[in-house]
Amino acid sequence: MLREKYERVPSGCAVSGIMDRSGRRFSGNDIIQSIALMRERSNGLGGGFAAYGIYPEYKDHYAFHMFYDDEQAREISERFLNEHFNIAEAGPIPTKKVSSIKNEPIIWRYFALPKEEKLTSSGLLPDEFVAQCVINLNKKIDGAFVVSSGKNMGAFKGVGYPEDIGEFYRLYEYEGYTWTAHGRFPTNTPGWWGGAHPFTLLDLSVVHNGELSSYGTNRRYLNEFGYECTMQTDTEVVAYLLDLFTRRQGMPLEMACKIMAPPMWDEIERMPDDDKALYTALRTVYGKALMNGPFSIIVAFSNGMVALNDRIKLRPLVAAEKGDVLYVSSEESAIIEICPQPDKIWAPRAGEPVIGMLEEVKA
Amino acid sequence: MLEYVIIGNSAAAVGAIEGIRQRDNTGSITVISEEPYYAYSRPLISYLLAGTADDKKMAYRDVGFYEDNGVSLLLGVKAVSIDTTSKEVILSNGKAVTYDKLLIATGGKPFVPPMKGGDKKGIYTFIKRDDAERLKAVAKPGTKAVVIGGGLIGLKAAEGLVKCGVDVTVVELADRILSTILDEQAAAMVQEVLEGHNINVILNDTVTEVVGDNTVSGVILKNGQSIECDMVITAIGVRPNTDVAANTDISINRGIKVDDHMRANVEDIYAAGDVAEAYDIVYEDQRVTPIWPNAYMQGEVAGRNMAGDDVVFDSGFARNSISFFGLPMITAGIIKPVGNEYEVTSIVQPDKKVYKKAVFKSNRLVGFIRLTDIDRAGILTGLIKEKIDVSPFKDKLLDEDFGFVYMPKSYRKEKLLGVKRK
Amino acid sequence: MKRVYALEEYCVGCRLCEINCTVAHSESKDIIWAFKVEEPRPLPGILVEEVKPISFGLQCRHCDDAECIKSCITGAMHRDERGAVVCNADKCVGCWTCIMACPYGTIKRNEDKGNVVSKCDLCPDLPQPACVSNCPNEALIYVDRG
Amino acid sequence: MRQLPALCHFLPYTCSQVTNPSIDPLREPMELKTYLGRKPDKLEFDENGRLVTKLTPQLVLNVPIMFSAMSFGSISLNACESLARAATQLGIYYNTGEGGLHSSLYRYGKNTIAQVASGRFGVHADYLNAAAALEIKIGQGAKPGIGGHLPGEKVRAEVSATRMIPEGSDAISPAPHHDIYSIEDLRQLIYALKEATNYAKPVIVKIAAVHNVAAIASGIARAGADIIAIDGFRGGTGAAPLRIRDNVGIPIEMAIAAVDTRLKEEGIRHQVSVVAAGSMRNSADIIKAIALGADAVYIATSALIAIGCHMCQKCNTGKCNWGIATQDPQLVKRLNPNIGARRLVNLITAWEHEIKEMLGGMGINSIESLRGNREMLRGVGLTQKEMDILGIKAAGE
Repeated sequence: MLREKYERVPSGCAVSGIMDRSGRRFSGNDIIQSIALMRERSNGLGGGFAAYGIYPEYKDHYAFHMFYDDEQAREISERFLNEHFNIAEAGPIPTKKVSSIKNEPIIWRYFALPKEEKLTSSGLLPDEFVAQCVINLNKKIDGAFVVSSGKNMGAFKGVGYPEDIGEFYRLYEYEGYTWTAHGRFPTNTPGWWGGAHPFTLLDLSVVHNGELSSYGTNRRYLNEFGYECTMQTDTEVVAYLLDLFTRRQGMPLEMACKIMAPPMWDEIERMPDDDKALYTALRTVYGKALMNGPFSIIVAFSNGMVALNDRIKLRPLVAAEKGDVLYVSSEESAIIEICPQPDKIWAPRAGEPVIGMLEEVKA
Repeated sequence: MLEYVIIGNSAAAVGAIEGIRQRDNTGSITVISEEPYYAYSRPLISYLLAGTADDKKMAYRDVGFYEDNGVSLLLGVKAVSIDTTSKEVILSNGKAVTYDKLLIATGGKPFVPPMKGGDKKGIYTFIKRDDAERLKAVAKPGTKAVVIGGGLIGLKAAEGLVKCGVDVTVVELADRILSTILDEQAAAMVQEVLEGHNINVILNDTVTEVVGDNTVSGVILKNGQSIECDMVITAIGVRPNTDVAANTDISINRGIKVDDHMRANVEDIYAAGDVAEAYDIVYEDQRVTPIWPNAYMQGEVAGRNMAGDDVVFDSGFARNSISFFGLPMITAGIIKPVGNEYEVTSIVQPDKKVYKKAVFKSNRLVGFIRLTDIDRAGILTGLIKEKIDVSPFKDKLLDEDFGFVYMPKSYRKEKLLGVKRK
Repeated sequence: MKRVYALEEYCVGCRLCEINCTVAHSESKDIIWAFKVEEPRPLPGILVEEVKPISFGLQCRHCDDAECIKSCITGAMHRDERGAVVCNADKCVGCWTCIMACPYGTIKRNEDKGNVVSKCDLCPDLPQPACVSNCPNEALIYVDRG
Repeated sequence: MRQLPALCHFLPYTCSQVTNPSIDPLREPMELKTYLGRKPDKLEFDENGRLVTKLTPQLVLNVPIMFSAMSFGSISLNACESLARAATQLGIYYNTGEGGLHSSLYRYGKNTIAQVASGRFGVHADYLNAAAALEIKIGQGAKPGIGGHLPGEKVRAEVSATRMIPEGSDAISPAPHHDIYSIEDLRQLIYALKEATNYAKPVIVKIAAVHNVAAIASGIARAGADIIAIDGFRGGTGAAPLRIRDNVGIPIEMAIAAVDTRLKEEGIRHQVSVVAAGSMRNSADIIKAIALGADAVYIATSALIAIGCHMCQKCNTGKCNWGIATQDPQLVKRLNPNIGARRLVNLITAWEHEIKEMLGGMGINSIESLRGNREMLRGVGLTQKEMDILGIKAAGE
């Protein structure tokens, strides 16, 4: 498996996301159709999907999606997994031969729970334990890559146009309540399977159109809190920042978004005193977590989805609602393609997050 | 609407008109003047005589002055008396002008001493424009003149006559010329200049007799000496012209006595200029100070007070700026003090005709003489007027570069920066 | 009314104010011509007092209660429509009574110009007086302090 | 060593091309506002999402540039006032140096950093409380390891009164603080100053950039300093002993990179602010210092040049022609603080514009995103080791 040589791969992209806030599950057809429409925004060097609610039978297990360069990497990784986890089920992820998809790695899936004694001796909470294991796997085992590791969700990605990747993974056979997708347009690398979006950490997945010019700053900031950025792509800092703020620091999601895409100082200047104090504090304390440069991102997690634009809207982002279903996408057409008459459709303002929260998961 | 009446039409009168109009733009102003002229610069009559001033230069104010200020002029008419009860001014033509506020600004009149032959033709005074015109008509090159009195007027006449080509002798009773404004040292230096221009100066003497048939042909001095001449100019002095107030209840000493608001002792009557006897801040006494700036300033104060203002005249003291044959001099206040309470410093540079003298009393400047080097002399005038304690810079006062730089910073800032002293 | 004030704290005594005043009042408005060719050369309306380390420029204060105007025997000294105290050279006879009267010592004799006084006229044709515009250390300011 | 070219010359910075648009500072907001001071690890909110955490006092800078310490005594009151006024107008700070605060400058207190150095000249409660922040000077880039010396002839009445020393006496600042012989002593002084000012002002500790600067900085952070100022080799002064000026200290770029990395590795970088000083000659130097990890920079020589300094290097003689490094009243008045302040404002405003241009070029619209952003720099002509310390890649990588 090729790792990209360069950090922070500059790329143009398409993103799309669909969520049924009532928890109703639906097949991957819609998301494939939506992202396929934006073929012009990709160049065949990367595509991927994140799907939530797809493993109801193993909803309490951590679902590891893995890429292996070779059998040796698989053996070493499985040894590691077995050492730390009780694995309920393991096996290759079903795929379908698609002519345009080449050089695929060995793709496996494991449903696992941390071993009690390992958890106890580590002194970590299960999520943190899993997160550490993922970071270790990625960092230490050559030729192995954790594609996703959350519960009741999974990421499916690779090198190719997203609709081909969707077909390759047979996503029409899955049903989930949240789907996100990404079509990639890297400019100076061949693309590699691990480098495709979504990027994930535990149940958190990120698809990202854009480029973070603040990557170096964000990365060093995350470093201080133990996050190692190994993926050679700026997208991972989005996941880590969200993880740091929402999971580890217990901050409301909106607040985390306001850290990543805060209002301008002159806007803060005009706010009422309470807000002014709040935003001043946010920017003062979390300045290095501000994400600069153009981006539209869709972050999904077990019970919600957030779409966020950079502070001056250098990348497109459109949102729509129809009933319980929330749509976000790079382009309006990609929504209309699957939902011709939405109740409401709008272009979120720069820095204004679009947040969908799950009411309940329906079986 | 008040009726203002002003008797006289020179500096004090113009000052009064301008003073009244600072406050009152509606009251009527009537000016009564014996002389048939608009206000002219009286000190310029010597220039007129010498031919260096024309009508334009003589005019003290622009042509439109009276009209612009709404002044009715009664020219060529003499005010002969005042009825202070009915508030009327009686004119020489028999008419009367009523007033609500009256200013007497009649100035001075020449003092002509009684002398033998004093009724002959060819004896002149030198106070008014007409005097100068008359004199100019006879002052032909080659004629001879005797000027009685070596004061400001006498010497100015002498200078004018010399410039007309007249051969001039000045006879002065005192031991020096310009005795009211110069001390011996300065007078000697000025005399030298006069003599350099062929003015014959005789001191400690006076004319006892004017000789000739109908017309002057010479004079005889007290010491017996005879001097041939074609004209005699009497310039012994000027006295306040208080005639109009005579036989009224207006109180007169040397001049009309006024308080610090230029008010006479009779209600609604004011006096200003050479006719008034006002407070002198240097001598700290009532004095007649017949100088032009005083006349204007007194007139202005009187005018403002007549119009209802409440201002005091607090800058009365003698000061003169005059030149003879290009030798300028400025003097002020007490220039030849008598008494132990005074302190004097002086600088003499005979070759440059420079003489500087300062007179102090209790660390205040009370007088000075500046000969030739008159530049910035006004600073000293200001120090006198403002009664500044000069002790911090007393020793620098006569220096060539004396200025505010030597004065205390706080005073300097107040004066130069408009910063008010706390 | 706007007047020129000197900040002695910043005056270095370079006298460029005097030079530039002369140039501004010259025919040519050119420094070389004004000083080398033109006759008579205008006198500067500003003068610099200096006893190190103190120095400052000083010119007519254009007093509200101007002693020079009141004292002038010919009416040459007057206040113009701007409020500036100026001398009408046609009427001035050079009696120097204004020099006697000016408590700031800012009026000069101009013997080159037929014995008339020379003083600051606040540069009526310039946006601000030339001394102020050309003071290299901004030690002269042109402001309204009443 | 003095002749070594500045390290900045080997550090080109990058800019955006196609994939990431550069931002036009003439059209888009470009934010340089900077908060210096101690930051908590995280903000706490109550159940209603309201902010609970109260921030410790911060310095707020409109531009991440401050005027470094220059004492009244070493420079004239007019120079001090130029700095003070400019800082006030610009919304930044100037530093008193070890000269106390002249009574006429108290009104600029909210833009003043009051220095406490080894001589303690002019230090008293009013002085400390007048300022916005306090700075303990341990070392100075121009002359690390040694003290200071203000010649007696510069100690005239005003200097004497401000420094609280006799007129005409030499003002000798000892090499060490005689009450700081260890890091724990420093901690005591930091807290003594905080006590004296009721914990209302951030405390800066300034050190020279020396070989083990990273470890020292870490100690200072842990000793309670809110801001660490690091003054590099080439820091200017016309009055430093030659051999020391030319041979002691390390380049500020290396020092800042090392300190930033060390504090990051210890997980405390986000808690303290780091100010880089010494040889910030233009706005690009500032961009590079910030990309290497500084929160803000101190400038001094460039500020003095703006107000007229010609670098004749004769500050110690007290005969500065430009009215800057002198107390001779005839010379002092040559510097009109109105002009001085205006020129400083011009300098910083111009640099501000340049910084915004450069940031925009990088596709960044907020200076926060440049802090420690080593991706923005590449090395040319540097050894691998040097590049490792700087945390940068070689050009072309």
